[in-house]
Amino acid sequence: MMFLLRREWLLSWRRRSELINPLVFNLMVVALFPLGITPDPDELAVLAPGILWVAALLATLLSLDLMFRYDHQDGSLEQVATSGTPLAALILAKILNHWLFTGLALTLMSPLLGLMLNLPISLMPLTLLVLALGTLVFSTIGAIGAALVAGLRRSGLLLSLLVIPLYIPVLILGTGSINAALAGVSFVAPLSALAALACMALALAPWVAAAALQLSIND
Amino acid sequence: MGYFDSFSDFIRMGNHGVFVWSVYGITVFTILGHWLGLRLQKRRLVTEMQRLKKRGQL
Amino acid sequence: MSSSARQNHNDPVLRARDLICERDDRLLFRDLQLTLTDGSALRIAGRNGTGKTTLMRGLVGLNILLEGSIDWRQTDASPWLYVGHRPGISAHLTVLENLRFLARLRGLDPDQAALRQALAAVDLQAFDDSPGQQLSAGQQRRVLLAMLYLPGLPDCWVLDEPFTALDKQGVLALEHHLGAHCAKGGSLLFSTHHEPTVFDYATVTLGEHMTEGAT
Amino acid sequence: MAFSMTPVWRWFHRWTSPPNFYRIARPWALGLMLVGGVALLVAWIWGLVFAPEDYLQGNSYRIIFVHVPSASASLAMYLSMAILAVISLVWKIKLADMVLRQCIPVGLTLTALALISGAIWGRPTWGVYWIWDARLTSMLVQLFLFIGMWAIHTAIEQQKLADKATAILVLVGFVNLPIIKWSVDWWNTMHQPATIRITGETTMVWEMLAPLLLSMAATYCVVAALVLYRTRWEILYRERKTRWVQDELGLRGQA
Repeated sequence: MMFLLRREWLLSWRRRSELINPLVFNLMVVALFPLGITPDPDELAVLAPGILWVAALLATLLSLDLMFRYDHQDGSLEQVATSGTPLAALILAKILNHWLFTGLALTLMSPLLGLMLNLPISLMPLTLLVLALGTLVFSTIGAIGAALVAGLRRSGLLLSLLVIPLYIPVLILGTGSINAALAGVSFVAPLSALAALACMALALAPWVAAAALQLSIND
Repeated sequence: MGYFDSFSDFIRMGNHGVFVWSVYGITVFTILGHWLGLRLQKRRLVTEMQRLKKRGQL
Repeated sequence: MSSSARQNHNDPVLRARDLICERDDRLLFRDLQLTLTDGSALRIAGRNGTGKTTLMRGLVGLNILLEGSIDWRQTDASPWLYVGHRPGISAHLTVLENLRFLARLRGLDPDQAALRQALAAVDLQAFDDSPGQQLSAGQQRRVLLAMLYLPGLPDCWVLDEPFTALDKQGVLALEHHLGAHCAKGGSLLFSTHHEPTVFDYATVTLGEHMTEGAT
Repeated sequence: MAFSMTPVWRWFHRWTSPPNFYRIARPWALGLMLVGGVALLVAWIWGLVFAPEDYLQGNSYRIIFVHVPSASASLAMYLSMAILAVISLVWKIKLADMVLRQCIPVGLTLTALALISGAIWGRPTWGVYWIWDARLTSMLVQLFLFIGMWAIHTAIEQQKLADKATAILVLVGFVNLPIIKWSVDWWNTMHQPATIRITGETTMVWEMLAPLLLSMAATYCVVAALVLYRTRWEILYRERKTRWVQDELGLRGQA
């Protein structure tokens, strides 16, 4: 397992210029909301959790397409599939790596974006925690979608269609926790539900994605 | 007739006629659409197969 | 290695019965029977488009369009080693990193010397620290073939057109290597357009009965 | 598998063979369509003409005889699709793939119908066509899921791969559906919408309930018939290169 993780990490590191794109995209999407809705700080503070989440969701979607793309094209995937190393192990490594380079990076950006949206500073720790959990679920569930479309050519839009409905609970629980804190009520319920969702997704998704990937290798 | 006093009452449905009737209209239209769509697809398949047959590709 | 252990089971490495493959509404082959025993080589022949690649991919579980009963002899690890058309070489890893990854996938952990030796066998020793993207398609394929020179590999090799990326000398060297593999009791399933001369093999030709049926 | 040798299995295999199913599905489809059609007509006339007016919503509540049956049938459709997906992935029955493929447009239609009828119903009840009510929102997500299935089946060219990928997606969606429903409900209570539920929990009088139950039963029949009709078409299409289909389409006598 460690050698799979190390390989993914090395590959992502050497392609890091590509991985900047979702982060820049995230910043740009967040900038659109004040322009499109209102620059009023008070109103923005109310909208901030939702904006942060929607932007992170879209940025994740953008980066998902590359999860298996290179390995599928160059034949690494079929070498893994015929090697005796379970595909699910590779997928788990890819999920963790994707989260590290996309989810975690988006999470670390969020306080800065939160400031731009007038999100109270006292809420930043919670925002970081919830986004870190939520983006982990994004990467995990996204792996299933990415595995399903790995063999297709123009797959970006299709991937979004498949994955967005599955992301809705994460969006609801994620914004819900921050909104609850913003309103001064307990955020324990949505936060623990989100954590449960993350555990479930991490336990199941690699196997499902492996089944999907086994199909995508066919050609 | 039935619950209503007159036929025009029945059609008007107490000012809700437009909503009620459009829903029922859409439903009937949908069921018919499925049925017609299938017939059309089948006919298209037959003509396509006949063309293949003529070219001896079947 | 375990040549005595190998003699213990007389059942073949692979027994495939009643294979059938349909693709895009076209029947590629049917009622195909294959048996591969220890120490033997089997060549899949046939013109382009007769389903050689589909057959080999299907046998190693990469193509669900292949139907029929496929029984590999039970082993602890994956019983085969597959070399397909795609090189399996990541553009952003060096040749050495790629080769080590291919080995690690199979539970092997060859040392630096073994890796360099394998690269030397396919004449790529000078490229060990080049990233995969700087290699030509043929060179990438040869990195994958270098895997065949690592110690501790599975007994059955499934090689789809292994000779394509090689020059005359390379072809001859690989033929000798494959012959030695079979002589040691390994088995080999491969497809080529040319006919190897160095070792003995049986041939299954795809597509023959199909053309008879059509004309 | 030892099970694959049993007579039951062999019988099942023969029964689900496409030509056989094509043959036996016809009377079933016809019968269900007739029974369902007549029952739906009766239920509608009953609901539209004879059922009393709702004291709160007036006559607009009569949309319930379309909205609730289609919403409930769309959920039932999802459940049956999940079962079909398991059959397809575990037992590799070809027929399950064909039925599953044709369940998609029917389920999509039902969900859309539930949404549209809900929205139209919303206008006289809430004064607006759309409210982010928990049920409507879940229904909308369900529509997205159906669209996803349809999209992936269309995008993958190899039939068999498309079937399997769709089955996987159906199962993933099915596992997610309760989570989606729960989270949307939670979200809805948190934002405390000032609405009357269009299909409230208030106990219905018998004169309304009876036509509603009849319309639901009738809708299930019609939907089953539609799926059977569509499956027959799918069988024809997929087996178009075979002799029996060409006989069926009357193509072999001509040449």
